[in-house]
Amino acid sequence: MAYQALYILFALGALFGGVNVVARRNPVNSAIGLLFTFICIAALYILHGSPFLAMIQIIVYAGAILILVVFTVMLLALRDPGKGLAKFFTVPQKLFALFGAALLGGEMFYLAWHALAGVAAPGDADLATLSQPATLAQALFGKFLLPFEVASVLLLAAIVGAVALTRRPKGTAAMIDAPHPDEQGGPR
Amino acid sequence: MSFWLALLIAMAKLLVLMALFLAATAYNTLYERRVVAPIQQRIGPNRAGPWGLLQPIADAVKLFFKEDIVTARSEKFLYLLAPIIAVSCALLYIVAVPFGPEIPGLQNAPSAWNKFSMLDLNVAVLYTFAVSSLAVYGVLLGGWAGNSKYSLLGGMRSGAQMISYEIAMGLSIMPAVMSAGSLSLHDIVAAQHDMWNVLRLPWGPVGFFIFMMAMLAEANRAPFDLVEAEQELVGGYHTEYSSMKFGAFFVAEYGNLITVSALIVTFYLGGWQGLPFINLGLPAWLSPWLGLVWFGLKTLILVAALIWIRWTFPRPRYDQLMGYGWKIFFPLALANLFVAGLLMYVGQRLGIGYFG
Amino acid sequence: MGKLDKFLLTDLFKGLMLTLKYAFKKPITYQYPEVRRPIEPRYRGRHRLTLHDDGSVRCVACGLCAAICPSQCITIEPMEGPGGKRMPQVYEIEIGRCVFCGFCAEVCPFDAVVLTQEFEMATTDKSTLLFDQQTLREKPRG
Amino acid sequence: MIPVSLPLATGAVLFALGVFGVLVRRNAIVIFMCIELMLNAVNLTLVGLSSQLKSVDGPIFVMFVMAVAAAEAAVGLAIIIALYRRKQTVDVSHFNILKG
Repeated sequence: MAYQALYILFALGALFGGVNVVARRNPVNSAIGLLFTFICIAALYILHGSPFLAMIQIIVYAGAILILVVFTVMLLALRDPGKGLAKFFTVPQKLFALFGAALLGGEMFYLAWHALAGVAAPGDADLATLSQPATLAQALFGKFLLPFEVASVLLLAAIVGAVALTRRPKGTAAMIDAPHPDEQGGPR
Repeated sequence: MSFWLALLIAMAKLLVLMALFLAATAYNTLYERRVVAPIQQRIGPNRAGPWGLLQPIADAVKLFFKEDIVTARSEKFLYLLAPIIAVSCALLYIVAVPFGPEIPGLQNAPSAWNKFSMLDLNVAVLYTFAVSSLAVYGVLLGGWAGNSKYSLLGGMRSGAQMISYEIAMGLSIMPAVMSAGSLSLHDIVAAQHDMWNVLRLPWGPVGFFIFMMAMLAEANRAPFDLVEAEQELVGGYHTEYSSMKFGAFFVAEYGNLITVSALIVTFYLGGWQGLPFINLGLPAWLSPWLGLVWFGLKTLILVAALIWIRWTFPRPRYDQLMGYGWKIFFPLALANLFVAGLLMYVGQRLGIGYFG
Repeated sequence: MGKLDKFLLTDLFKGLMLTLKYAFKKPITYQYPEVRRPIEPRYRGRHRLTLHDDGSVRCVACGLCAAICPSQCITIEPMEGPGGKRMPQVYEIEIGRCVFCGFCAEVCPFDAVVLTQEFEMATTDKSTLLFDQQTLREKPRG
Repeated sequence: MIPVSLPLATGAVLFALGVFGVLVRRNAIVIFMCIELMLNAVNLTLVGLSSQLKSVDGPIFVMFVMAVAAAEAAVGLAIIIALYRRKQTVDVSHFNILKG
């Protein structure tokens, strides 16, 4: 029971962070909301008996991906977007998006709550050993060795791609520092 | 053992650990100043109390009574959040460090709880990574929220630096993890009972060196303290902070210095194990307490060594710093990991325990 | 520097050894209030008005010191003392502006103002930095 | 024991939030963060289901999702920086022609 209460607490925390991501005008505030979500989800992983995944979650998502995002926001020196909530699209578009998202979410929520609740566990592994890093490692380097290697190739391709995309040709000035063409107000 | 008893033990351990850690952090500032003074042929602070022992308290009082400035047009929430993240990451960092073997009298407790550390986590290595990657946010946000270009530059530099050196750090401790066959820090220390990892040629010294450099960069210590390069960036990411918010960054920095030394000791210098090859012939009941003494002694010496390094070397240029990280430490750590793995495999095949 | 030196980072260890060597040298610090460094004989510190044997000031308020003072921190107002002697009614030195050049003592025909070797004039109250005749008559500490 | 509905429901709501953000926001970086939110929702669903089904495949799949997310972050943010260089903005409503 205590576990469930904790679970609901952290789930609500994750949702709160998610709302902040969507609603805050300033991207840095969104990023902090996302950080909160990541940490809450890591806590949920721990409650699921998988501290290994929780740590990986924080290292990869919070420590690498989100840092990159925050870095990009700061690097781009965006004009001060102001505080408070974001400017959305026009009202009909907004309502349409809200309707669509609510429909999707509701549908999935319904499925989650009713259809799958009674699925029995076939159980090919013990839950206590599931949480061990050794179990995960044996699966990762045994059954899933090929996908693992493919993932490493994917990461290599991503590195090369990122370098190729952001590299500026020799001799070009740092355009990134130029002021915005519409507004001559300097970068923040 | 009931849930509540375990909780009680955990709370008691946490209380003792936090109190000791904060006291050690406060006195670490004095320690640094007293260690650096002879290097510069000075005496160091010796006025507040006998041998200057009350100096940290005097510093804290001074910081408390300073004016708390919030810069104009700064993001108030993040401005407040950054020192909180910094100091709480410093406190979270020490939690996984093993200070000694089993606590006498708690043999019947679950194995995660009966040791001289907060918790014998089975993913403690990853935990330290996770906390150190969260600590970047304190610096990055502190630099950004102050609405000042110098602190922003300091924060950006530290972000890039910490991410870059995290890779070399992770790869350089992997041989130690492989040799112990576990991600638990207690197991890593226990695997060094006959031989410290640093003595395991060839991978030990190399890994130790890379890990120490990476940890210096992670903790933003000189010579890798470009984050707060006074000559270029004023005070770095905490330029715009004053009073106890600055104090929080300060506590985080000196707490991290202790934790970093403790982690280096844990991974490469045998943790709470005594000297290898030498049996002092002390009674067995003393060994848990002796473990604490060994650990404290090693950490103290290593902190002094890091201070010594800080006050000896000049700072590298920023591009040189990133160059070291990516072009020297990262490939070297990777090669070291490969060599260590190969030697361990061969050693296991031939029945040689030397390589781990 | 050879390749081996570069590989083994010899220079770094040389640097560490140097700082370690200094760590065991005697500190050069003076523990100031208890131990004072010797003051040079011609050190110029706080002013003092010298006195005749009967306790009156030697100063005749000629104003030469006020005239030569580069920072114009000396104020003198003359008066007629007992026996028609010229003596200063007001003799003030704004010590916060004084540059301790010693011209006043140099120019004084009667050696009435001299610079002592006292240098501890720090205060938390700015108004005490205006030294009047009474203060200037006092013998310096130490 | 945590009922499987809880992670699935949380994942569903988080996913819907992410979708809403992608549809509604105009800042490319925020859209990127919303995508990460959706990925996390999927990860949570995978972990919840695998702890219900007592299978190790879920966490493994989560790791692959993380690897893909890391690759996506590198390339995606590089694209955003390249676009910013060309247009001096990260507002996606300005990126409405295929020709750079």
